[in-house]
Amino acid sequence: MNVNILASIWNYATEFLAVNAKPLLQIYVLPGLIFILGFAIIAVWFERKFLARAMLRVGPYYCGKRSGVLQVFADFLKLFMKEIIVPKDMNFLFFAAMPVLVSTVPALALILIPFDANWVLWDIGSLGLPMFFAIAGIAPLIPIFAGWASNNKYGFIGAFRVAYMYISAEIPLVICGAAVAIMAGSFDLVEIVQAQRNMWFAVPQFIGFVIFFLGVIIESERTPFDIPVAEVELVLGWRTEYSGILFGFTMMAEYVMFQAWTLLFITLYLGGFNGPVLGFLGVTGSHIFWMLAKFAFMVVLIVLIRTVYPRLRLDQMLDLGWKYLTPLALLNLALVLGMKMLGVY
Amino acid sequence: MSEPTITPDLMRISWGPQHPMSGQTRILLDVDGEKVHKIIADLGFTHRGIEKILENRSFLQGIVPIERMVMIDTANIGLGYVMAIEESLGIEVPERAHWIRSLVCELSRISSHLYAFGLQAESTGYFPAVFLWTTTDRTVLLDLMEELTGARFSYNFFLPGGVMKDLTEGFEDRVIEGVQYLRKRFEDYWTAMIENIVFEARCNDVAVLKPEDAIRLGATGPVLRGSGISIDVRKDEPYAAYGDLDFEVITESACDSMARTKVRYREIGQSLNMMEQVANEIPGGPIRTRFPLFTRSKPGEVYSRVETGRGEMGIHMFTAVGMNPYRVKINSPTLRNMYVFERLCELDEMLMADVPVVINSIDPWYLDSDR
Amino acid sequence: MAEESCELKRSLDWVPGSGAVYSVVDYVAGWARKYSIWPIHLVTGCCGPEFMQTSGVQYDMERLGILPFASVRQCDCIMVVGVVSRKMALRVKYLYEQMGEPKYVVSVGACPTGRGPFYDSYAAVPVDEYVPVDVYIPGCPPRPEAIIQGMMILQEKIKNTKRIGVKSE
Amino acid sequence: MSEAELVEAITTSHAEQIESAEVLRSQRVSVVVKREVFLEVAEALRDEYGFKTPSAAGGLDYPKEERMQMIYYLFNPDSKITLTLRVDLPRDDPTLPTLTGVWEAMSFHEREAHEMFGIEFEGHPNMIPLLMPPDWRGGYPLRKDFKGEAGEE
Repeated sequence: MNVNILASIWNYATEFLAVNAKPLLQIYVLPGLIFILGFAIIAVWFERKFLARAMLRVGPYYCGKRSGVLQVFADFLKLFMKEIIVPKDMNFLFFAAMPVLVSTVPALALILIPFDANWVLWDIGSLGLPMFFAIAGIAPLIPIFAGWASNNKYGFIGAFRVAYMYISAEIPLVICGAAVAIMAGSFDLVEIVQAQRNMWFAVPQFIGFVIFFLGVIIESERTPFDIPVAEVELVLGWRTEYSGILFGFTMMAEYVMFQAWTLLFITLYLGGFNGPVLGFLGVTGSHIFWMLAKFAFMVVLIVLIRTVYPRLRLDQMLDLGWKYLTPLALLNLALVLGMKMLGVY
Repeated sequence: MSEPTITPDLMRISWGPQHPMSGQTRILLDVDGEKVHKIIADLGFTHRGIEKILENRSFLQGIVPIERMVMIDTANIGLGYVMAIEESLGIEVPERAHWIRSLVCELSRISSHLYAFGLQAESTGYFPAVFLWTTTDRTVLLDLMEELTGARFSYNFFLPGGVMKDLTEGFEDRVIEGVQYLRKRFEDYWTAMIENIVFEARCNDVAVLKPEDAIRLGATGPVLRGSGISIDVRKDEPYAAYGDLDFEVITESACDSMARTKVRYREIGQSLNMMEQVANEIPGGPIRTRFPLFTRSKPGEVYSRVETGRGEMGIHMFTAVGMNPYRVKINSPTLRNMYVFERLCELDEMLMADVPVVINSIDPWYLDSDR
Repeated sequence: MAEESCELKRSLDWVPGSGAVYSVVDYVAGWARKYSIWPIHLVTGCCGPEFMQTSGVQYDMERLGILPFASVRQCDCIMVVGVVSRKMALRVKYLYEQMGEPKYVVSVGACPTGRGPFYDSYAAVPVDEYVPVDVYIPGCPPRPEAIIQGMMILQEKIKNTKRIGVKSE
Repeated sequence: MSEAELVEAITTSHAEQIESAEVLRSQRVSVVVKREVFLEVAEALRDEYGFKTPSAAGGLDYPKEERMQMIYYLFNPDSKITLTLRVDLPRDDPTLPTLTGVWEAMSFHEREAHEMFGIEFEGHPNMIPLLMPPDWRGGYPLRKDFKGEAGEE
């Protein structure tokens, strides 16, 4: 009797795993939990070490056998066990929900990214690209609420800087996305990638490539566009009042946002998962490998930019967004349409 | 604090005394969106009453607290006090001591300017590279100072009548080595910072201070010279060995934050030249005349001026019959420049993001304005 | 906060194995806090340049996980660097009250410890009249080595903390 | 204009208004002015003699002689002369018209002199404490009869 029950449970479990192994892996490992958390951890560690190198220092060293790898875990645990201070006259739920949302909403956009033609967590066909912009477009609203909720002048100003910045950056991004979709003839991210099998879109759409690259940095609030959290002016911008683990979430949000937009950038311009098939990995494996390799390259590039450039002022950034990026994006769109009509591409 | 009232349409933001850029002061900004309408500096967070302390100490004891006024630039300010004592008590200083004093003052000035330079980089959000590069390069200077005086910052090296110790064996060679190393590094600074497009965008045409305004508001030091006015105490009334040293007063005509930064950059070059000159041409001889430990002064007054890293520092010493100064009035450069800073937002349009850039182009050291 | 967690611990003492769990959690908490001290930029006086040198190249405090930070809410530690005047002392107190538990104070230099060379000043005060100080670092100004040793003493002190949420006595 | 010529010019043209004028040493000139006509001399110094840069200002206390002195440091950017403009004040009535109308930048220094010496400046636009804590009740620190350890209330 007992044996029968156990056996049936075992059978059920093996069947369940056999059927659901891929979705489970996708949810928990690759575009999902472990990838996001692991990237945040590795990126923080890498950034601290890399910046320290640029400053001729060593960086985190003693924590974790003279490499500093455990530094991020120590910081995370410390923040986790720290007191959370809630500003007076503030709804705690609203205040605390924002950091959680700000790090999870961009993560939702990640599920649309194809790591292989068969490795997409949420394959919605021709709605892929619009859905990405829809989800990622919600994300900037959350810092605005967070800044308002913290009842702090720095937070308030930081929140409005977020609003200014995202609007000026997101319009050129959407126009560039439209240009890519026109060139590929589809809104489906998988088809966009497959359309780049012969030539990456970075080459015919060089203008769009540059605009989108700047847009990625703006969207992920990194130097030289980390204006909403400018340390020397606004202390920490909209993050100022968040203490303890809530602050940890807001820090993570930066990396999740960064991850989502960089992956989209690779998908749209750098050929996505295309790449020579490596024999020992198989087709799917090598596609995933190429995706991650391109991602790693982009991370290094963007961290490098942080060491080289100071921060722009808000009005200069808005100038850049409205006076240069938007018209150039439209020009890019026109060029793509021209190429399409002439049948060059 | 009985804070000045604000217009209802504006928002008042308080920066400091704990703020990454405000230093040890509190800056009240009345902003409308990003635009700054009024700046109020609330000083006094490091007020220690040094002028009162000096009245209660003997002439020699006074050197210790007065050097704590500008920790990063101790040699220059200590020299001002020592010169005041010498003049009021009528003490002669040997030639070699003058040259050593100039050398130490220039070391100290470079260290101060480097610090300001790094902070200027940090104020534009350029924390990583340049700020810590300057701290690296300051270690070269600090090592030299440590070898000569035995301390890294507060060395109490100047005594009335000369200096504490003679140059160590081979010190001149190490000075020249350090100068050559720093010259090489300064080329990097030019590329990494001054020619950086984002840094240029942040500093050019920010907070223009016209020459007539600079004079009217009493600006001093690099702020004044950044407005194109050639005033330098080292040239105007040479003290120590500056009469014999060959240098020029740096001015920039652009009058903006970048001009003030460039003045500091080029002044470091002049200081390096002077250090080389001192190392090559220093005369021999004794390094100090005897200064009696217990001195009785006669009634009188002396006003001595020195050029510190931040501008003209005046020390007005009144003596009565006794062992202590009757009163020491310290005219600090930062207090003068802070008034200019308060007025700058009215002279030129300023955004909130410009304020850290402007305040670091002024290079305040609140310990000397607060005394 | 401190008393609450003590009571919580006492009320759960009858659960078998709770001691072991507590000791593991204590160990992990101690380890994490030890290697993740975020002091706030609070340069109150003239030891500031040495503090900069300490986070600078030759000495590099970040090796120990000490990362000077801008905003007080997220910090664990106030390093009072330099002389504290009456006007500033109130601000140090405000900052201390704004920080979340657990929090520590390090007094760097002779001035915050006992007014140092300004012993007869009417405006300078020792900082421990306003906030509890964990580690005193002597010197005027202390060398970077001394500051780092002070921070290491603070790390030892944090590691030996016995209960979560409670500062070591 | 050299120092001696400057003193000569001031003593002849403002003989009624000044009490004394002397050359202390090279590039140092001291002028003591009567309190009532202090502003006129200041304006003349700025407009006619070129002392355009205000350097600093500070007080001085002589309890034995029952007087205080307010000293303004002025600088001439052309001839590089530092002039100290002094006004004697009785110790029981240390009031003075403000100089901020002539040199705007004297504002900070007058605020400082006010809290350190208790000198009142009539017409100063913004007389709030500069360096001392706003709740300081310990008296005027730089006066000679200040006892040092008097705390705040």
